[in-house]
Amino acid sequence: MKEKDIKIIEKEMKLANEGLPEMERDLFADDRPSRIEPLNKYLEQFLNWARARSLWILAYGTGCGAIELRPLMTARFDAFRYGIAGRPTPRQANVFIIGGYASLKTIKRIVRSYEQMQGPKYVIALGSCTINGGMYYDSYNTINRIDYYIPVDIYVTGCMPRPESLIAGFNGLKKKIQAGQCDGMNKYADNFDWYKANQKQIIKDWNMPDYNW
Amino acid sequence: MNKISESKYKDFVADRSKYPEMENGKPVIDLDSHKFTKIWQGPQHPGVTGNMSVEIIVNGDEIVDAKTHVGYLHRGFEKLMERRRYIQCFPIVCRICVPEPDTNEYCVSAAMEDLAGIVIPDKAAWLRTLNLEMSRVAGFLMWLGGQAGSLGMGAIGQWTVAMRDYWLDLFEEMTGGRIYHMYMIPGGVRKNLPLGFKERVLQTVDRTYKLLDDIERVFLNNAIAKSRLKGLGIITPEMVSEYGIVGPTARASGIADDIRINQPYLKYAELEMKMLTSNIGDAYDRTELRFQELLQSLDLVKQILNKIPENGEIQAKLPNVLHWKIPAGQTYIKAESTRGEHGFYMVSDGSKYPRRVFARGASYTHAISVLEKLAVNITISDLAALMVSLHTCPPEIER
Amino acid sequence: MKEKIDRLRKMVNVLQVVEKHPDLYFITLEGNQLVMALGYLKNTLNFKHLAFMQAVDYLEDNKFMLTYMVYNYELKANLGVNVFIDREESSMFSIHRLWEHAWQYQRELYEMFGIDFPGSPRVDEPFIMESWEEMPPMRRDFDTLAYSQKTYFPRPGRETNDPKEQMKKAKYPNYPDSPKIRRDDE
Amino acid sequence: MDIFIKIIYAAISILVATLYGLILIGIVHKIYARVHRRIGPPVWQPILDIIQTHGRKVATSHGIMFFLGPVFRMAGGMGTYLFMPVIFGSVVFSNYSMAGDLLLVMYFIFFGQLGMALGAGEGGHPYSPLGIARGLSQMSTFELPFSLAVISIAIQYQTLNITTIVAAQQGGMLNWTLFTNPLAVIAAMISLLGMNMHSPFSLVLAPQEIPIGPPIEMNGSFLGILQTNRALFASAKLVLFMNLFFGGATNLPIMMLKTFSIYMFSVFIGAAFPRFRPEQSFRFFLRIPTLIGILSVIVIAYL
Amino acid sequence: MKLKDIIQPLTIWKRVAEEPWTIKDPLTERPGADNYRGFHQNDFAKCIGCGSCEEICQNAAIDLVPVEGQEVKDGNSGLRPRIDYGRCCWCALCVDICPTGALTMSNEYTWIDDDPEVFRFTPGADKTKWQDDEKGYSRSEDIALINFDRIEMEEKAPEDRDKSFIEIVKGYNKEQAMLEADRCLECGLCTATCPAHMDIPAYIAALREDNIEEAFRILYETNPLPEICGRICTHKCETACALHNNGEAIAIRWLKRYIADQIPAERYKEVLGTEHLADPKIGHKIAVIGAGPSGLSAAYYLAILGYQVKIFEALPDSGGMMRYGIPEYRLPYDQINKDIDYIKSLGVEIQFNTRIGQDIPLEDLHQEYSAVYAATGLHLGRSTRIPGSDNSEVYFATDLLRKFTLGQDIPVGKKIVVIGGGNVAMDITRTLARLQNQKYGKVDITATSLETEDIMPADREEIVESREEKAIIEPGWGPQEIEIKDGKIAGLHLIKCLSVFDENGAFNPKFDANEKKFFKADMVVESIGQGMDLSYISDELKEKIKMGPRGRIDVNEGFQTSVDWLFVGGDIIKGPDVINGVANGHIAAKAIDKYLNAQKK
Repeated sequence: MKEKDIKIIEKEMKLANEGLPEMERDLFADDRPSRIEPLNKYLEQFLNWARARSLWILAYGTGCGAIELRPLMTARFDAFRYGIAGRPTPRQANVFIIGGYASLKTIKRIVRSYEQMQGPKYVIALGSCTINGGMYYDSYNTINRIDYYIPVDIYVTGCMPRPESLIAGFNGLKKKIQAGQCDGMNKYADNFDWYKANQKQIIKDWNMPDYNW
Repeated sequence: MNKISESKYKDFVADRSKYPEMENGKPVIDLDSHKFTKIWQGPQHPGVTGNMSVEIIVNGDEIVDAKTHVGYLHRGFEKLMERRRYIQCFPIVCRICVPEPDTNEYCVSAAMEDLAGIVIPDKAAWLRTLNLEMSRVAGFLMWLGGQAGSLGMGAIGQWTVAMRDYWLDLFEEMTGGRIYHMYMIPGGVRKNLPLGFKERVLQTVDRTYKLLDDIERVFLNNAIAKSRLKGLGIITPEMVSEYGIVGPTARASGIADDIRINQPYLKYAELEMKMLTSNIGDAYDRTELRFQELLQSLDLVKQILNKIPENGEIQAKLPNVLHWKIPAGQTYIKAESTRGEHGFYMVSDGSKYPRRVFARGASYTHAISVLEKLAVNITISDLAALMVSLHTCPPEIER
Repeated sequence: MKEKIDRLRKMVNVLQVVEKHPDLYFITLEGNQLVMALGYLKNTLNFKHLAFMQAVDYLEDNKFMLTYMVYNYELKANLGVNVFIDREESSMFSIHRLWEHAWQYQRELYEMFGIDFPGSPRVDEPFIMESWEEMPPMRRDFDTLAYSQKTYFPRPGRETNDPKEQMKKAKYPNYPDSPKIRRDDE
Repeated sequence: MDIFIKIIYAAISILVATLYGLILIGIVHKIYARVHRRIGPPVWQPILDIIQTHGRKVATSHGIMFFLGPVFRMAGGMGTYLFMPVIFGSVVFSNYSMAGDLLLVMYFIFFGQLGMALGAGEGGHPYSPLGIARGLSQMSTFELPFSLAVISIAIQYQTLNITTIVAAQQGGMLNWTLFTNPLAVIAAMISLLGMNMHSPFSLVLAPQEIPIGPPIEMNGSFLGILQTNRALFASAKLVLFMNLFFGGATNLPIMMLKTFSIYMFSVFIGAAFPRFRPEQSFRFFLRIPTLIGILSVIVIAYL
Repeated sequence: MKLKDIIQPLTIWKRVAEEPWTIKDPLTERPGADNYRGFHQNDFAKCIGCGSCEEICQNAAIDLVPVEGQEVKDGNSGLRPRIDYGRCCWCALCVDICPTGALTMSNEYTWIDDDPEVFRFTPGADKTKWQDDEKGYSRSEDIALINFDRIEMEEKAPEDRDKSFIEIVKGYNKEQAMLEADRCLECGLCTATCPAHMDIPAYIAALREDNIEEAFRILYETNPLPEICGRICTHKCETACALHNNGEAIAIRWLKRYIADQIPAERYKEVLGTEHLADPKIGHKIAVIGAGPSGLSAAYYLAILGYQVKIFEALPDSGGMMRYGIPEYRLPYDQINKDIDYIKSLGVEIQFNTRIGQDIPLEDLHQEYSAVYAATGLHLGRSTRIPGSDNSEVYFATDLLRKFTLGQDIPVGKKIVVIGGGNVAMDITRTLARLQNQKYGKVDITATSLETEDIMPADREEIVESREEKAIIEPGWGPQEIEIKDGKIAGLHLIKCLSVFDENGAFNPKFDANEKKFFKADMVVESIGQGMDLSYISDELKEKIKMGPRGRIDVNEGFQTSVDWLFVGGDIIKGPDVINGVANGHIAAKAIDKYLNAQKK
C-alpha cells in the first residue's frame, strides 16, 4: 500500500466505533493491535527456527481451497511430518490459509479470525481468487484481492493449487519465517487504519452476530 | 416428531415432553434466564461440513433450537453465468460442489445440448458415464471419511481421503485436472482415454475394494459407531417428500428413487444395477446405504470400462462457440450425484448468454429445513455426525 | 402424463403445455390459481416431490416467471409449472403449507429477486447475503461487474490491445476513414 | 538428605519426565500415523510445538483466573509426579515419596482438572464450560473404578505409600499386582483409558464437537504450559500405574518400557474406536469397570 | 452391543506394518499427469496474436500485449497473450480454441511468491522454467470449438463449364453463408492485410446477425465494388485469416459476394442512404481518367462527398481491366454493371471512347475541372524478349482478352503455350482452353511459369480449376527460346528455374541449364506482367511531374503528384489488382477533398 493512500484514508475515514461508549466499542473489534518487536536477536532466531517447524493451521476452510487441505493433511501427502498441524481455534493457530475466494460474509469472519489469532501469525493465500479475483472477478459477493483486508505472506497460484503447490507454499513460508521476514502482523498493526478502512468499505454491518465471548 | 413415536422408531426417541416448555409447537427460549446458551457452530468449526454455520441454542448440551446460516460461499454463479457465453459456463459450474464437480458439468452441458438439440456421440456418452461414476466413487470416499471423522475416528478419514487421491490421479490422467476436471464440454468430452487407463482404473478399483473391506470391519461393524449412529436423525418416508429429500438420504427411508434407474440418462440404461434402499432412515442406515452405493459404483465403473467402445467420435459438431446462440426454451436436466438429485434448470432466450441457470443442489434442503428439524433434541456431540449423515454440501445451497 | 394434465385442466385454466421430453412437461398457469393447482397436483395427482421453485427475470416484459418443478414418484416424470407475475411490487402466494421446505426457496427468492411471499416463515430474514444494501442481486438490471469493480479493488495494471487496432496503428495509421455521405443541407 | 539436593534431584526428575512424556507423545503420534498409513511427524515434534507456543505473544485477556488456570493445571501435574517414586531404589528419581502419598497423588490428579476448570471457565467461550462439564463428569466417573482399584490394592498391601507398594511387588513378575489382584488392575486400566483421554473417551477435546473444549481460548505460553503439563501428567500417570500395578521399575529403561507398554494399551483401543457420547462414556464407567472395582475390593477384603 | 463389533474394529492394526501411502518427496516425485492442465506455454513461432484466447477467457484473465521482437506482419498482430494468474482458472478453453495450436499448457503447477504482482506473465516471452516442457495439455485432435473446414462452395462441374463462359461459382445460399460466417473468430487480422482495409469482421458479424443491410453498408464504407470484389478479389485477407494456419480460411470473398448478391440493384440507394445524392451538386467538378476499379472507386467517394465527377474512358464500356481483362466465367458483365450503374446513379458521368491525350489534352481538363484523378491502368503487354518472341503468333494476354471482350475474333491455336503464372495467365489459359474446346473439341494448352507451384502468384483455385478444365500447368521453368520453323512457331524451349528471387528478395532468377524441356506449340501467349502507357501526359507536363524509380510517377501518400491538381493512382502506382485500385481511389478521393478544401480557405 502506498503511504499517500494511507494518509488520505486516515484523514477521511474514522473508525466505526469512534465516539461510542466503552462497552459498545468491543463489538466492532477495532482494538488496535500492537507491533511485535523481537526481544533479543539470538532468541528470536531460535524462536523463528522453531516457528518454522511448527506451523499450526487454522481449521477454517474459507473457500474451495479447503478441499485440498484434506489430502494435504491425510495419508497421501501427510503434512504432519513437516510440522504442519491443524488447530480448531484461531487463538492457537498461527497460519491462516485463505482457501481461495472470500465472499462478503466470509471476509468478515476471516478478518475476525485473523484478529483473534495471536502473533506472530502468517497468512497463505491460495489460488487465483485471492490474487486478483480469479474466476469470480465480476461477482458481486466476492472480494478481488485479499491483501487489501489482511496482510499476506505467501501466494500460491493455481485453481485449485494442488497439495504439492501448497507444500511448496509452506516451504516458502518456512524460509521466510526462518529469515525473520514474516512481518505481516506488524504490517497489519502499522497500517491498521488503512486495513480497517478497506474492510469497512465492504462490510457494512460490522457488528458480528451476537456471539458471547 | 409425532409420527416417529410409532412402532419401529420407538426405541430411539427420548421423551422430551416435559422440558423445555413448549408454546405453539415451539420451545420457549429465554436466553436471559441463563438456562439456555446460544452457540454458533461454525463457520470456523471443524465439525461443520464446509463453510457454513449452525446457530444452536442449547440447554446443557442438548439442542433445543437450531438455525442454519449459509451464504459464506455464495459467489453468485447464476448471476455470473448470465453474463458468460454458453461455452464459458461449464468451467464455472464445476465449482458449485467441490468434492464432486462432474455432476454439475454434466448437467449444464446436457442442458445446453438439450436446448440446442445436439446429440452427443456414443463414445462421449460412455466417457461421461465413466466420469460421473468415478466422481461418485470419489465423492462417497470423501464423505465416508467425514462420517467417521465426525465421530472422532480419524483413521478412516485418512484412509479414504488418500484413496480418493488415487482416484484423483486417475481423473488427472483422464481429464487433465485434479479437482476441477472441466471435462464434459458441451457436445461431448475433451479427451480420449489415455493408453492403459483401463488397467489402472481396475487396479484402483481393486485397491478400493480392499480398503472398503477394512473399513467395513473397522467402522461399519464398530460397536461405538453403531451405538452413536443408530437412532440419530431419523427421516420418515413422509418427511422425504415434505422436505424435498433426495438421493441416498431418501432411499435410506425406503423411497425407491434413483434417477439413474428411474429416468436413465447417458448410458445408465445399459448398465446392470439394483435399486438400493433401506427402511429405518437413521444415520446408520444412511451410512450403510451409502457404503453399499459406493460398492455399487465401483461395480458400475468396472461394467462401464468393459463396455466403452474403442473408437468413435468424442464430440458432436458445435457451432463456433464464440458466438453460439441457443434457441429460446427451458429445460431441466438432472443427474444422480452422491447426494441425490442434482439438477440444472436452464432458460435460454435465443441470445449468446443463458437467460437463467439455476442449479438445484442435491442437498439444498438437507442442510437447512431438514437439519433444523432433526437437530432439535439431540446433543451437541451428535450434531456433526448428523450433518455429515445428511451429506450436505453448503455451496450447493447458496451457489 | 397427458392424462394428468387433462385432469388438471378441469380444475384450473392451463394456458400452455410444452412437452420437452416424455418425462418433462412445462405448463403455464394463471398466478391466482397456482396454489390450488399445486395442491391438486400434490395431493390428488401424486406429484409429491417439489424439486425446486425459482424465478426468471424478464426485464423487457416487466415480468417474473416463477417455475415450480414437481415430480411424480410413480410416473417418474417431472412437471414444471410456470406462472408469470408482475415485476413491480412482485408478490406471490406462499406454498409453505404444501411443502415444508418451500419457505427456503421463498426466502431465497425474496432476497435474490425481491419477490415477496406473505406469510412464509422467516421470509424477510437475510438468507445468503449479509448487510446487502443494493437491489436484489439476481435481478437483471443489477450489473455485477460494475459493482465488483467499484467495490472490490481490482488489481490495476491490466491493459489489453485489440489486434485489429494494433495492426492499424502499426501498418496503416493514416488510412482515411470512409467519407461521410454529404447531406444536402450541409 | 539435604533438602536442596532433593530439590535439585526433583528438578532433574521433572525435566526427564517431561521430556520423556513429550517424546512419548511424539512416538504415539508416529504410531497413530502408521495406523493412518502415513509417515507421521518426527518424534520431537511436541517439543518444537512447545517452543513455538512459548514464542507467541498473548494479546488477549480474560482476567487473572484465566491465566492461573494453566498454572493450576501444571501444579496438578507436578504434584502428581512429585509425590511418587519413579524408579524404585533410585535416589534421583525417588521424589518426595512418603507415607500416604497415594492419597496425595490421587488428590493432585483431581486438582489439576479443577484448577483448569476455574481458569478455562473465565475464557467466556461457551465451548469451554461444555468441555469442562464433560471433563469433570467423565473424571468423576472414571475416578470411581480407579479409586475402587486403589482401595483394593491399599487393602491388599495394607499401605498408602507407593514406595511400599512397589517394594512389595519386587522379586519376579508374578508378584506384580497384575497377577496378585487382576480385578483391580482391570478396573484401573479401563479407567486409564478415560484418564488418557484417547478415543473413545476423548470427550474433552473432541475437535468435531466442541473444538478442543476447555483450552479453546488458551494461547501462547499458557498453551505451552498446558502442553508441557500434558506430557508431564502423562508420564506421571503412567509411572503411577506402573508403580501400582506393574511392579514399578528399577532403572530408567525398564521404566520407559513399562510406561510405554501401558500407554500403548490406550493407543491400541483408541485407534480402533470412535468417540463416545458423553452420557455413553459416563454410563460406561459406572457400569462394568465399577462393578469390577467393587468386585476386586470384595475379593481382596473378604476372600 | 455384540462382542464381534468390539473385536472387529481392532483389525485396524492389521495394516500398521505395511508401507505408508505417503509420497516421500511430493515436490520432486509428482509431476502432473501427461495431459495435466498446468501453466501456460506459448510457441511464438506459431502464435499470431489473434486474441481468440482473450475472447473466450471467461475470467478476463488474458491481455494482449506487444512483445519485443514480435513484429506486426500480415496475419500476425505482433501481440501476445499475457495471462493473469490472479484470474486464470486453468479451464484451458484458450488452449482449445487457439486456431494455430500455439498456446498449450505444461504439466508444471507450482508457483509461489510473496509478491502478488508477479503472477502476470507472457508465456513465451518471460523466461519460465516450464516453457520448454513437452508434456501437458494441448487440444485433442478429436475436438474443436471452432470449425476449421470451409463450407463447400458449389461450382459448376468442369465438364459443364469448359466450353462456355457462364459463371462457374454458384455462390452460397443463406444457410451456407450463415454457417461460413459463423466460423469467423472476429480477430480482425485480415483487415490490415486487405489493401482497402475493409472491416471484414464487422460485416461478417452483421451477416451472422442476419443483418444483411448493415453488412452491405459496411462493405460500401471502404469498397464501392462489392459484387466485383466478391468474385475476383485476390483475397489477401484469406491468407491472413487466423484459421488459415491450421485449416481453411474463412471464405471472406464469397461472403462478400453473398452479401452484395442479396441486395437488388434497385434497393442500393435506399439501403445505403444515398437517395438524396441523385441530383447533385455543389462545389467542384472533378475529372477521372479511366473507368477501372480505381477510377470508379475515386468517383464514388467523390460523388458521395458531393462533388460532380466525370469519368473519361478510352474504351467503349466501363470497368477497365475488370471487363476487358477478366473473362466472363469469373466475373459476369451484369455484375460489373450492377456496381457501376449504382455509381452512375449517384450522378457520375462517364464519357466513353475518349482517350485523354489523344482526344482531349490533359491540361485542358484542368481548365474545367478542379482536380484530375488519372487511373489509366496497365494495358500494355510486356514481352519476355526471348529469341522468337517477335513472331506474329506470339501474343500478349491482355490484348487477347480485351479483343475477346470487345467481340473481336481472336486467334486460337491448336497447341498453345502460355508463359506466365499470374492470374492473367490463368485467365487467358482458361479462355483459350474454352475456345479450343469450342473450336476443336479438345483442349491442348500449357501454362508455364518461372515460379514453382507453391509460390505461383495466381490464386490456388485458379490453378486447380485450370487443371480441371484440362489445361496443363507446368510451373518452375524459364523460357529460353521460341523455336521458329518456317516463320511458324514450332515450340518453346525451357530450362529449369531454381529460384526466382535472391536473398534480398529482388527479382533475380537462377536457372539450371542442364535440365531442359520443350513444349510443342503453334501459338505462344506472353503473360508476364503489364506495362503502363503514360502517353496521355504531354511532354511539358511530364517535365513538371516528378518521376520515381522504374518509370513510375512519384506520388505522395494521397496519390498527388508534384503537379498539385493531378492525382495518379490505380495499377500504375500500386498493384495490379482490383482491390488495390479501389483502395487507391478511396485514398485519392479523400486527398482530393482535402486538397480542395484547403484551396477554398
